[in-house]
Amino acid sequence: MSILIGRETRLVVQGITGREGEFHSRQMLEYGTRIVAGMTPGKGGLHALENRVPVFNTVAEAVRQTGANTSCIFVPAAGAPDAVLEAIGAGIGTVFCITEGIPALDMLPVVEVVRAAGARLIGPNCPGATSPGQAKVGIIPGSIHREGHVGVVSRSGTLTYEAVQAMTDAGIGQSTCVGIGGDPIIGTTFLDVLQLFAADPETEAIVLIGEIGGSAEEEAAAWAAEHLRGVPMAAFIAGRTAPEGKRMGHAGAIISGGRGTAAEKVTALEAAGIRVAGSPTELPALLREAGYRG
Amino acid sequence: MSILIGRETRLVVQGITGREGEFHSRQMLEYGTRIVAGMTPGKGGLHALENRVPVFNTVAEAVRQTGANTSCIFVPAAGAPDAVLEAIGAGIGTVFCITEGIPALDMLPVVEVVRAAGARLIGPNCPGATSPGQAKVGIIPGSIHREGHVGVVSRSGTLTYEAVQAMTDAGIGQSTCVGIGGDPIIGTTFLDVLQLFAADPETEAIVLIGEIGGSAEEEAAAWAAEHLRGVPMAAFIAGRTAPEGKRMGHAGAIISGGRGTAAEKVTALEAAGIRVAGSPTELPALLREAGYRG
Amino acid sequence: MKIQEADAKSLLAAQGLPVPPWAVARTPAEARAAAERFLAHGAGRVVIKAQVLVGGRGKAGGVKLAGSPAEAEEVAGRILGMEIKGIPVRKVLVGPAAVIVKEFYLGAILDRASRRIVLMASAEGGVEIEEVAKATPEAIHRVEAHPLLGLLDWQARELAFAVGLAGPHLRDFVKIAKGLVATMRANDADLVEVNPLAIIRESGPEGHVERLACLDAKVTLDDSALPRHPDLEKLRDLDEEDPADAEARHYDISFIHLDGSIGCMVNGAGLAMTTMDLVNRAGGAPANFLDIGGGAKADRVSAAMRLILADPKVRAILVNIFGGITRGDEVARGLIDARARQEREVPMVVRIVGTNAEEAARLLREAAFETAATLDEAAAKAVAAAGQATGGAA
Amino acid sequence: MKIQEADAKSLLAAQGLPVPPWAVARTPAEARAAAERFLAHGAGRVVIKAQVLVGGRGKAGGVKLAGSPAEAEEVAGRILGMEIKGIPVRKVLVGPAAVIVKEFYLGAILDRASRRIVLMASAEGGVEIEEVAKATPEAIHRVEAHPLLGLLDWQARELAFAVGLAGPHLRDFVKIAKGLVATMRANDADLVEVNPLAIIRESGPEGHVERLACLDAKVTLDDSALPRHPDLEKLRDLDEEDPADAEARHYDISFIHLDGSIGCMVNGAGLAMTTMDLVNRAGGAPANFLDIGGGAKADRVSAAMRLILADPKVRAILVNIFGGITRGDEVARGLIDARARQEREVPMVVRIVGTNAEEAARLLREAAFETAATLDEAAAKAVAAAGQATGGAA
Repeated sequence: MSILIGRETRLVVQGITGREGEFHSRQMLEYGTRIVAGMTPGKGGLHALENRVPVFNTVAEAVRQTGANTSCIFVPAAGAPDAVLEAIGAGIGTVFCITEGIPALDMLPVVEVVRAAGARLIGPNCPGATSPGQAKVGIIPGSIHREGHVGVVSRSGTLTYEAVQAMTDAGIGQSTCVGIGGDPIIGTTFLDVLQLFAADPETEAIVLIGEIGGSAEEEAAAWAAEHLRGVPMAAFIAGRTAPEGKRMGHAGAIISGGRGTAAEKVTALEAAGIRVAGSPTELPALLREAGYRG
Repeated sequence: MSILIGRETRLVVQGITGREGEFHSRQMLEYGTRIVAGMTPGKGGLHALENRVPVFNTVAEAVRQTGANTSCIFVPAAGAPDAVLEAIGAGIGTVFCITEGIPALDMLPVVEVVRAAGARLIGPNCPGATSPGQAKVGIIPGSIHREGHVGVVSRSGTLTYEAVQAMTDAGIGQSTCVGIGGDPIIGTTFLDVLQLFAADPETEAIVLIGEIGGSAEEEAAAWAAEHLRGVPMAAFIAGRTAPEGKRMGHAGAIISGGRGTAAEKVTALEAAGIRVAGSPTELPALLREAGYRG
Repeated sequence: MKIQEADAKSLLAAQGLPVPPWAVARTPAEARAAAERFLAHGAGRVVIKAQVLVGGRGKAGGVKLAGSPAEAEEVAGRILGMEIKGIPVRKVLVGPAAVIVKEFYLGAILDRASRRIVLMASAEGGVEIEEVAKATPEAIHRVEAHPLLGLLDWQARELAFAVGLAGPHLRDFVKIAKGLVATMRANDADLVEVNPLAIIRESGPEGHVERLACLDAKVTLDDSALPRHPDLEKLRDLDEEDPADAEARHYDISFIHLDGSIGCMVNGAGLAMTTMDLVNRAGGAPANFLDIGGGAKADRVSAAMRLILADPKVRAILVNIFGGITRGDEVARGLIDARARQEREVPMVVRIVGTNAEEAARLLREAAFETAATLDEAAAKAVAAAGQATGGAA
Repeated sequence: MKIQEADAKSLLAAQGLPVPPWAVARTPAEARAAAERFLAHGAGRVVIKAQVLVGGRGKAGGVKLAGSPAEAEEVAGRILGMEIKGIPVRKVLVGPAAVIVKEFYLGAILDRASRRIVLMASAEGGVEIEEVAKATPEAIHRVEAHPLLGLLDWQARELAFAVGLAGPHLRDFVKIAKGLVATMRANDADLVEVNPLAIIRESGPEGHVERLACLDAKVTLDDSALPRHPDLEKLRDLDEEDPADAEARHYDISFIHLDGSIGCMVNGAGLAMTTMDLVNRAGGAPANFLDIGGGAKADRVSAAMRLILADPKVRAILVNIFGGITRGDEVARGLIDARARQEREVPMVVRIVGTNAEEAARLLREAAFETAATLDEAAAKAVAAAGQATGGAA
């Protein structure tokens, strides 16, 4: 088992004929992900990736013909919100939106429509997810993973890779690694992913990689304090030394007026009994300290 | 028992200090309806109707202070959609919108929000409902009713009164009479009301008053054919002799291109085993023919 | 409210939709001048189309082509002399005749059943869409616009693929489909139809190009929303309107002229239709549909009486009022007042029930009006009175 | 992106919000001329406000009143000579000083937690709202705009009643609150704040009137949306911008100048912050935050290197790349190329892992770069190198 993606994943890639879409679809196929369809309006009837993936004009058609149940979006920012809505309209249950640079206000109605449909959106501006040994969706390098039982959730891209690599190097495998994305408005939060991990029998420990800005880490910590007692957990928060009032890149991390600081987040996590690492490389040791034996 | 309104109804009247709102609130009070609150923005703190009804600035405040569970709206067309949304936002479960002349496109988002909230809107441009002996909400004259067990549903205003009067004159009482309104976009359809009547133990027979235009009568007939076998029913359709392509008043009744004609509706009703009267005065006799003994 | 094709095209163009140029002409000379301009700017021929609010103008000979200014003048003269379904043609639209590669149907309507704006498209364009719907319903594709977000790009694309559009036309179709919905919203229209939406061929400096264009346009407006669109109210075609309609609108009366001899005055549209039905059932024929609305006062009753009596065919009048908001005594007073001032004596049958019916009955009795207790009785009496008034059977 | 008060007021005024008139002056003489105009048009006094993008200008003496043109010139001269939090004041806003009856706070923000636009209002206006939030959180009222329909009238009314507005101000408040949301949407702002929103007293021909007015305005724009708002991009205040920022933007690099001595080049914002944290932890201080983004090619690496080296405080450079989309060999080539052309010799520690890391390692080895296997090791080496470069402790 795993969360969000696994052996049962039947993926449609929206924007499969674009440069990014094609490159990462190839990586996903090589990792073993079942890409059952591609979708690019106007390219219906073609086949992508050396004829391995049929391309459809609409997601609805892809779903009808191939039974796709998960979507991964590599569509430019201007069209990405519509791409998410199309996937939801076609009955896709889990949508990963990799696209970065989507204006935040564009996402407000989208996350609401997704919620009302009972579906799930991960991202936008997220690296995707990997369930090692089963499937990877998105752009996370497959090579950093190892099969195992630690769930990893992160707002960041490359920082996630850093943390996962550190665990793999220490011999600790992962059930699923999820990058939820660093934009201000995202479909799936830390809290949502913690709840999924809590319900997953294969996930025995959890690593949370947060950063300054917002209050999602605090909310996750509060929930974990109540519902995840006994589950070994470790965390890392980026931006402990970031100066106030500066926006640190497109990730949307910003501290202002003393809210959303690293210190507040660390305090909240530690109050919930979660060990917080000073460097991603310390995460494996902290997990062990927390009692993880996997 | 009854549907939509009854002894448990705690009514807030939105627009109670307007001319129409005040007049009809007085009628409702005299009929015995429990009007627990009025609402007019800026008039909070006053009391309406000789100090019998406290007035609030917001529906939320009215709900908090009085436990109102039903709303009746007498707000001009420009503000009526917002009034419905305010009632829904305040947690009101059943909203009657009496206001006429609301642009149809304004109602599209409103009916969707009502649906998504799991609430119920009757109208707009509807006369309201009466559960004889219990409560009346809206503008239907209380005097035409008689307590009993026939549910009446109608798209029309005065035509409803005509039909109800005919039944009362023939000694046939009503469980609830509902005017769903004649606008193109309404919150509650014939079908919705039939389903409520079907689930109401006190309703033993049903009268449906339709008119030309749209296909709501046909849909109701199809449902009745399947689910209301054994329930005595009678119907009347106005506009049998209306000329094609003419819009008959604000009711939105229009026939064009042979769709939504009276003939089609009569055929559909009769195919469902429902007797159709040639005049409202024949409805009592047809109900008897259908086996109603109440 | 229906508006003319030329006005509908203006509304589409205002939303940025591709509508070829046109001119409106009220005389053959104006049509000739317009044709000259279009022919000088490269049009091979011009099309001349009768501007009437009734359908079927093509079959009636109201749409013709012309190859020269002289021919345009002659053709326009013929069309401007026509009547289509009883309506005299007072205006024609003149425009360059397009070279049509393929025709489609595209319409946006407010759909009561789904409570959505529904977009319908068909590759069978240029013909009566009702006929397509009957013969081959599967040839009409529909999507429901999102009730809060409107028509989404992917929904428009689904329609485009369904009717076989691809390549460069795909993006244009999405814009046009969204433009139809934008036209609905901007003007509170309940119908916006483009039939045909066509791929047309044009020759430019770099050879032939093909593009989508809206060759016809039909828009009907939501009457309830006209108060907030004063500019649209001006598009009402008074040429084609019964003069009585303007007066009825002024008094907030719904009035429709019909062919019978029994004038009807009723409160409420459903009851007004029912009254007409019962007049017919009693062997008569109504002269009008007339709904005085809710809460009518004496002045509105007087106006309604004037409207009814302005029709010389009226031989009897049936007044049917079920008082709710409307007070019966107010109506009775209005009737007494109106009868005192009316120029023509016509038999009248009055039925007033509901709010203040007793007072109304007293007033009517004192004024010696013929009354009736039930609607069936009132209809029968009115039909009989009309028969006597014409000196024979109704 | 932050914009100046005057620009923010223009955006509010464009949505029809009541903003009193103002002028922007870059010299004391311009301020005097503006003051003359406002005083001639009935203002009793004028207000002169420093236009800087940092907060706290009032406390710093950047907001003053003046009663005459001469005083305005003198006051403007003083303010234009100031630095506020290290930023020289280059512009002032001049406007009529309002007679304030009561001040409110009203703000619309994009709220991450609720994923809604949240409107906040308080009767405690005119002061730092963060302080109100800390001291008396119950004095701040909030409503979440409907995610699809926007702020509804009733929601705005609830806020108005909560802050004690009534009577004629009620309708105006609703318009202003909806106008704030409209300003957000029209410009893709993530914050629109009016503090104070004030009831002001004005004398007109019929005596005193009181009305709501937006006396200050703060707007921040969503950087992701700037590409679709070319007009807003022009509002970027280049006066206050580090010249390096423009170059960084050109190459799609996120760059923030800091005070330390270790230049950082990292791919990904989270990893870049982590790199800074680890530099600090190793006893050093980063000279910048720099995220070269995903898929960086050699030219972007060169540009990043130029940005880092332009800072004379930089004594060592730490390059940390975790290849995913970004190919390690591309980065290595960029580094080799950049070093060949750089004018100043600075020790560099490079860590490249992930995609094509082996090829990168070979290239770096051949070019004799100092490398590191882990981030902790890289940070320690960079701190040590910076210490040596300055000839002492880091």
